[in-house]
Amino acid sequence: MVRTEVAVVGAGPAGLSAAIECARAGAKVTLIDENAKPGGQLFKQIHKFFGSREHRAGIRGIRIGEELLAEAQALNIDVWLNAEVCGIYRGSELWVVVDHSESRLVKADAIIIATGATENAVSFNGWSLPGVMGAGAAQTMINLHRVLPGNRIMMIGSGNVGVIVSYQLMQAGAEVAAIVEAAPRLGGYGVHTAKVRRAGVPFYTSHTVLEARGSDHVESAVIVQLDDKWQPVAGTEKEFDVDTICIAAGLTPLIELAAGAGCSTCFIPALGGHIPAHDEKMRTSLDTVYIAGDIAGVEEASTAMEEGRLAGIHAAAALGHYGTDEESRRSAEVWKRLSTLRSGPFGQKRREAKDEILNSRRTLSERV
Amino acid sequence: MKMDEKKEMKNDKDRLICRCEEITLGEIEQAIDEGCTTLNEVKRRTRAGMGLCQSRTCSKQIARIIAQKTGKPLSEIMPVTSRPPARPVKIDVFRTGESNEESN
Amino acid sequence: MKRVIEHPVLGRLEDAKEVKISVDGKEMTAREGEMIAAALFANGKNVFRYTNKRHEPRGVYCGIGRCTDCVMIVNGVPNVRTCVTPVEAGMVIETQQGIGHWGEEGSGDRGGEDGTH
Amino acid sequence: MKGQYDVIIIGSGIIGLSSGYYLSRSGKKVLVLDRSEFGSGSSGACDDMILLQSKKAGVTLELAMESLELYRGLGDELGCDLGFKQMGGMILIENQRDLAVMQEFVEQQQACGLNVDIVGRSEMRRRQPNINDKFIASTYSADDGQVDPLMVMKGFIAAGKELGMEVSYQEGVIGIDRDGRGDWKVTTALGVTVRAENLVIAAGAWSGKIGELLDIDIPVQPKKGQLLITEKIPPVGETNLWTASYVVTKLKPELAEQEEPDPVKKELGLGFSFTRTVDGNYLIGSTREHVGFDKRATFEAVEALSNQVVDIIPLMKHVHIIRHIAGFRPEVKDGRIILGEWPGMEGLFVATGHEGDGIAMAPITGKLVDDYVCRRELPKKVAELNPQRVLV
Repeated sequence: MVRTEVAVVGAGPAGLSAAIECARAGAKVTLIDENAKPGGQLFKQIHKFFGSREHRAGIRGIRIGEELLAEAQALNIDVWLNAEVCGIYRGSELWVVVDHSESRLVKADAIIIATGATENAVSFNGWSLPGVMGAGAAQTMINLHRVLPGNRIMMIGSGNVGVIVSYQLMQAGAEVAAIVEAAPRLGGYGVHTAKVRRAGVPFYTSHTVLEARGSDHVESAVIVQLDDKWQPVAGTEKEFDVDTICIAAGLTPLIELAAGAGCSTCFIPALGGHIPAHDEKMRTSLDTVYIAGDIAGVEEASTAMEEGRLAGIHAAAALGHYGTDEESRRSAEVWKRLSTLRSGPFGQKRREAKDEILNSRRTLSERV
Repeated sequence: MKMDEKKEMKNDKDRLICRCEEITLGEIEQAIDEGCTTLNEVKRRTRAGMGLCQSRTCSKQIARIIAQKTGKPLSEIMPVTSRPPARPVKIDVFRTGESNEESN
Repeated sequence: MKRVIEHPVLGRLEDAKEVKISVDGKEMTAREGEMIAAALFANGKNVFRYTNKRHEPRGVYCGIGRCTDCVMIVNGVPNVRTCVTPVEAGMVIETQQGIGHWGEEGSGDRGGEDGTH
Repeated sequence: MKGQYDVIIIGSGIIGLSSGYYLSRSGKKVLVLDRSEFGSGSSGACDDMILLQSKKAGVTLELAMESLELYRGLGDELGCDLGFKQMGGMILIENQRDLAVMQEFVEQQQACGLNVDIVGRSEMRRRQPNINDKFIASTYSADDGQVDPLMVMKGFIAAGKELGMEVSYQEGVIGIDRDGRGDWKVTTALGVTVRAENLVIAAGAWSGKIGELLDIDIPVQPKKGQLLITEKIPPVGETNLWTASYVVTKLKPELAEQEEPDPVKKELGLGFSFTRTVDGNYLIGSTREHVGFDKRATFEAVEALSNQVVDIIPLMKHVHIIRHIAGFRPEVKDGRIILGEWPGMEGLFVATGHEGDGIAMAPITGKLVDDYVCRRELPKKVAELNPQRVLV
């Protein structure tokens, strides 16, 4: 059995930031991640971030990941890789399996869960054929494993993930035959969308995928137009010769560890669905359990990092590493940056959704 | 035209929803018709979500199907009961752990 | 289905030790430590198993160890998630049929009567 | 769901549903109420065994044998597959002391008409080639079987509904009274009131809580059991398995007390059960804990259960656990079920206390509840199960 003060689950942008913040405050931190490399999605994000300068606009995700890692290393944070957290018991015990072969029990005074989000599935006839995969799977294959999963790709979904992964597939040498979007309008940020459009990729709005065809592997994909009631219009089917269909249908917060630990949840569609209820300190309904990043509502790497810092500051303070004044001061700084990030047309919606969660948490604690 | 539509409907019933247990849309809709209104119930009736991935891929789709068929808001369709392990775990992981402790 | 050797952002693929693995009895070359699924993709293999009920082909779906679609028999043990299991020299990998069977390393040859369909 | 019924059953686990089905078959208008969802209680958190061998010779064993007979024809009767199979069962014996206890036990069972024997090492290994060498002998009964509890429940519901049975979920009972005409008046948490001449409490481990609404003490305790579920794998042996120590501790708890030196295992009440479901998943049990209604899985249990199965069947070390569940056996101190009309309360029937045998005993229990409610003549032996005995 291993004792630590703060156990952080997930070494993506939120988890790394949380761990760094705790370690800076002087807490003993164990950072646990199931992947061989820390950084979470950052190491798949080879595109440049944008936003304000202080949020590292213009810097690629991989670069941010490297900086965070260097900082974590300098702070002597104990990082466990290839380590899957399989369960959380009694709000303080983590069952960790390392290298798929060795079980460890970790006892922590506080736990920060930063497990991120998982890709939504879309089902259609033939979607279980080899060659149909999540956009994230394709991204992992090209940017992490450096293997192309196919040569001619159809992307389902025109949100940021859809257009960014499409572009990255092209950078890796694949051809993107079409990007299909069920909504009448494209979903991604203009900058990313324009890049793909300039490269000559056709977009099909108000279209959906009807079927993946092939005997043992995808050989073609059939799409169909949707009317204003989202019903397929007969006779508008188009068949594309593709060997790969990627699904980019949005993300859902990965809450199973938190839910299994006993954290109450609330339902916020704008942030991806069921989310652990949490307060402005990122604390869940369990006093010792905090969350940060996409698990607390799907947003972006930059907000995930700020939320990680918040969780880190408050967890450290709860363990006595900061006095109340220090805690408030540090927390206020982060909140200021978070508010900037959540301003503007895209951020507004998320800020409202976040407020809804904070309110539901308040109701929750009043009830208890 | 009508025939074609029918054919498509039929095909749609055969569409897989739970990839692990190979449970179709038709089977899930039948369970809902028989009175299931929660993810846990659909799971226990059809085995959708009982496979190797433990509903991690299909549960959100099933929630949507329940909502569509019953009119229940998505907010009231709770996630399936979360139980450890969060990943498939080899049974002998504890033995390795033990021997490691001894050698430390 | 090929390796991304040159990349405009990530640069050239670093060299890695090459190892031999056996896939359905055929020898393939892999980069030591890469995920089995990546090695199979690089070698042009994309059907990893056939399902239990409908006997349909499956491959990689989520790529990060969650969906369990990419499982194969590895060194005689069924249901190994190939997208999160690193390659080792001499690994014996088989396309899994249904729930699979116990290989020699698994059990000393103890296949089940309904385990092979 | 409204108005007047012949029978209201509280609890839609396998016992409540079996009772509901047999009563509906007798022409009764039945309503089954459940406070939660389909399969949310112990019937959805247990193993799948119809284990005759673990039962002491006497009324329980005789009823279990009758229940098995009912299961044989039940799939056809209900018109659906119940996953019923008889692959046999074996209780592995590790030492001479356990062998002696089991020999005596088996002889009594044989006298009761059960098809069971003690087999030696070679037959044991032929049927179970993958078990640890330490076992010296085993029992074997070809009659032990299994069903899929969820499929049985689904079958009872489908067939019962054809006969007019109603099942209502999310209807926790919060009040029970008699109305002016002498009918039971049941109020649910949603504020609905329903009436019936007869009331059956089949709420498993929660039956005591229902009893409180009537000011009666139904002495069932929740005995928590934790189980591991594996991925689907090829069979590792021919039959389902238990170890004698599991049975011996049940028969002679005093022996177990002295034996278990590991305080964690002792606290968990660790025993061994091992069965392969019709779908190919193994269910690996189990613990016996008195911790109230705390349903959380514990780290101690997953560790102990995992190590135990690898010790008994080394091949299992390659297998993955995909789920760790817990449920509550309804336990009665004297080890017998509570079945019959509550003394002094006409029209109130109780069917609970099956501990780990609810699945095996479901058909016969339902049939007997039907006999009780319909005032048919009952076999003498069931008097031993009468609630009279648990009144203080």
